[in-house]
Amino acid sequence: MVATVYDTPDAALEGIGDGVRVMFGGFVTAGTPSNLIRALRRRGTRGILGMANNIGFGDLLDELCEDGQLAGMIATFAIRASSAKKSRFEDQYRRGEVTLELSPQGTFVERIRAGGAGLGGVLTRTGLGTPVAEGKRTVEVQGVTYLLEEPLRADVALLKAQRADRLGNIEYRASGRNFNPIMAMAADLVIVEVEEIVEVGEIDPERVGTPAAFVDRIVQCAPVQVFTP
Amino acid sequence: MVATVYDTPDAALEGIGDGVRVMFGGFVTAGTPSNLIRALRRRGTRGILGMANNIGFGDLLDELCEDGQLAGMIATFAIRASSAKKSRFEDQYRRGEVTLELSPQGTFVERIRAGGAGLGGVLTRTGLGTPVAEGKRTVEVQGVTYLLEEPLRADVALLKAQRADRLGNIEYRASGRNFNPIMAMAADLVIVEVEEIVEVGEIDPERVGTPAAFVDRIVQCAPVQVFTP
Amino acid sequence: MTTHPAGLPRELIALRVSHELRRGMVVNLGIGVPTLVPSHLPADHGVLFQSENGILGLAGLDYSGAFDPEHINAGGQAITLVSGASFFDSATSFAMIRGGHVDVSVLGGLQVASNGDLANWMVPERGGGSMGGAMDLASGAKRLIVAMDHVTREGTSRLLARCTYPLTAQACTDLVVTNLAVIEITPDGFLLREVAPGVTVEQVIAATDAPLLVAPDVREMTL
Amino acid sequence: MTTHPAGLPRELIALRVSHELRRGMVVNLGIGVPTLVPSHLPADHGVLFQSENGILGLAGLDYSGAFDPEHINAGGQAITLVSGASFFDSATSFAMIRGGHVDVSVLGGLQVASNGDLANWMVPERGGGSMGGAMDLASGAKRLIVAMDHVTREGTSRLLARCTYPLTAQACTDLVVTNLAVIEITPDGFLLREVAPGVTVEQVIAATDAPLLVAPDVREMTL
Repeated sequence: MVATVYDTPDAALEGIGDGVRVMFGGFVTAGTPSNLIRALRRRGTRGILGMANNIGFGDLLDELCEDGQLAGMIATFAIRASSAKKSRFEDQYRRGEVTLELSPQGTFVERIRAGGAGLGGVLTRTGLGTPVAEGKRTVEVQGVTYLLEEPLRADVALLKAQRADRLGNIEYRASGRNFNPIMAMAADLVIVEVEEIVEVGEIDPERVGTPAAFVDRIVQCAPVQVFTP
Repeated sequence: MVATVYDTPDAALEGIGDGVRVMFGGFVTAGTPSNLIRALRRRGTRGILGMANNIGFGDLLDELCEDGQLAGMIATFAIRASSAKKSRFEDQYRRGEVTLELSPQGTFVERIRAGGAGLGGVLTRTGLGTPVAEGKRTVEVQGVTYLLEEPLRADVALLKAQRADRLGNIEYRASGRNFNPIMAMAADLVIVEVEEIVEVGEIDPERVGTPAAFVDRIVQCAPVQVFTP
Repeated sequence: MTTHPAGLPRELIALRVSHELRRGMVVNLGIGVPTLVPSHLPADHGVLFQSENGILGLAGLDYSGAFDPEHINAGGQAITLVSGASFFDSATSFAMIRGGHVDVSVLGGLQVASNGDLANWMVPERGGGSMGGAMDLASGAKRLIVAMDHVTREGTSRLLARCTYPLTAQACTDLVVTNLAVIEITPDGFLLREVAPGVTVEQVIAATDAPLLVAPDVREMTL
Repeated sequence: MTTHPAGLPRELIALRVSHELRRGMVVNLGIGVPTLVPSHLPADHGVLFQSENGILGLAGLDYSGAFDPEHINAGGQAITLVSGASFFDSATSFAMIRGGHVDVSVLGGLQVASNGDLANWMVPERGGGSMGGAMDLASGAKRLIVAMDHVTREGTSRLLARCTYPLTAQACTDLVVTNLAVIEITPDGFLLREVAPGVTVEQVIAATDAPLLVAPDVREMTL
């Protein structure tokens, strides 16, 4: 189905309840849905299982820890190797208040893609012989051993892009793509904040990064100024 | 590595020998490397295992059967259900002179993507309970049964696009994308015919469909006029 | 050889299928009768047609004669686009199809079984046949409508207790629209919902080689 | 605690690594010492730097102060682009990395074993740590160069018969460039190729906690 336009990020989160599984697009400051994250903070939704490349690293996701809204994360970068600067998430993780599943970045994006493309999982060499492989099955194909990584899906994906048309066709800018086009395939409800909503036909068909078929809700917001830590 | 510019499609096939495994981009008339196919015809290379969405359907691949250059095909559309109009490939197939492995189109492209992305295969529901599943393993994930389809790679990929810059960044047009960007990842030697080669910097970084990292050789040729059958 | 009523011509099967489509839906149409569907929709229908070769937003066939080899549908025919169309590669196209992002797929059929099995890509006695994207569409779309003649030219039913031809996908069909009837696939098997004008329930039962439940509110198709 | 020579500063480790890169290569640089590599290449180096967040063609860090949140490297730093750069999503980026399309990956290291095992993402006694894209880069790149100090601050070797820290990937390392030496991973284990200026072969052997083969043509690094 094509998308519906919402007036505010708060309105765009209509219907989202506690215990929800949420994918957050973005890589550090790029393509990060900061307005939607702040709206989720205001909404007070609790028991969230988040999936994002990073938390506490230029992404505002750590704000969801202020009042304990996160139950856990699946991420590729969440705890620093050095203990110089700790996020709230790291504090809560070390106190056992939140769960954390670390996934290698390429495996993470392929698991999401598998979830979105109707595939049963990912067969990868990445992670073999490391803690990532613990408790997981391996499959041998053409004489090579691969780790079987299971697909990821979410109830909701919160994404960020440059522009959308009123059907929900999405145009990304620069490295703002990252996980956004992949997560757009892998959630039951896909909500995208964009800097500008334009009329249908104003986005060049060659420049559509996520076709309207994948998008449920769009909302126009001025980007939040976020800086890399 | 970035790409090398060749002057003619014949020169661009330098080093290709008999028994080669070749992926051909294109879907019927769209994104079909007709100049490179004709150059392969002229070269006289024999024992080719071809991989393409279709053969004998607006693609010129059937010309490789004129003198028996093809040993076989992996394809999604090769033999018509109706016997109205037969291709040379179909004749040779029915006489047992060439092999044919049919793959569902979505499975075909995912197998190529797996080959190009270092993945060990594809877990899919497509083909279960059909002749496609015969002799293949199944894997159960989260209580669902999936067919395990093995990855595809080739020695050479022959592709077609609209433009390239001299580094090998590729810009596609309209439905000329199809299998081309995926096959560009899955062959040891990737050769792309384009309608125009431009200077580095002339292709918008937002419009690059295949980054130069995937491309080995480019050649500028006027497109061959091919019509749908 | 049993004689069955002629029922609807192909154009009216397509017209009946068109009533299943709604504004905002993403719909893929197979080759044959399904390609006739768009011409029966109102001008401002708001359905987004997907083509598995990498287009969302097909408008219709291009009769201008100016053939652009990179503006084609999955059957290789020249097409036009709606405003708001987009292009993408085959991996994205089949992620869309196989990931359940296509609301309705309309395919032609050779046989449909009462558990929803579909066979539509190979006639064993003729040999050959190719599945193209049919297996992916049949197993991946949210809702699968099969549009076909109810019986073969020889008069044998295409709606069966079990398919005899090689399958396209298992238990994939939701609705069958034929020249004689509209039949839903339910957990209990075929359920007759509508009959074509001038066709009786008894004639549909006679033309169906499997148990046929009849909906309490069975009615004539509105065309 | 054994005392080892200081050897090269970080900048010169990066300089030595830069000699491994050639025009036309696609190269991914990890965080830390590897990010210092580009500044040691000639202006017209022709190396294409990849960043796993979806960029091919990074030029260097952007010191203009005009921060664009969507022009960053994998460490979140503002960057500039070369002519001929391109953007792509994370699935394409890791297909590039994991499919063997990156010619050289340069990563920092905590430990390297003589069979090429690398550990670089977690110090168990500190707890925590995250792998980001390191496991994919280590297992996917055509050639992996590890740039690190030869010994820890406590003076224990980072080159070992077997890693004691959790691995990043097995048997992935091709070359180790440290403050003391350039060491190749061969089927027979560590092979000393070059020593830093002022450092002796014996000192490298003393600083390496695994058997160290010495190349017949072992020489001082050219910097």
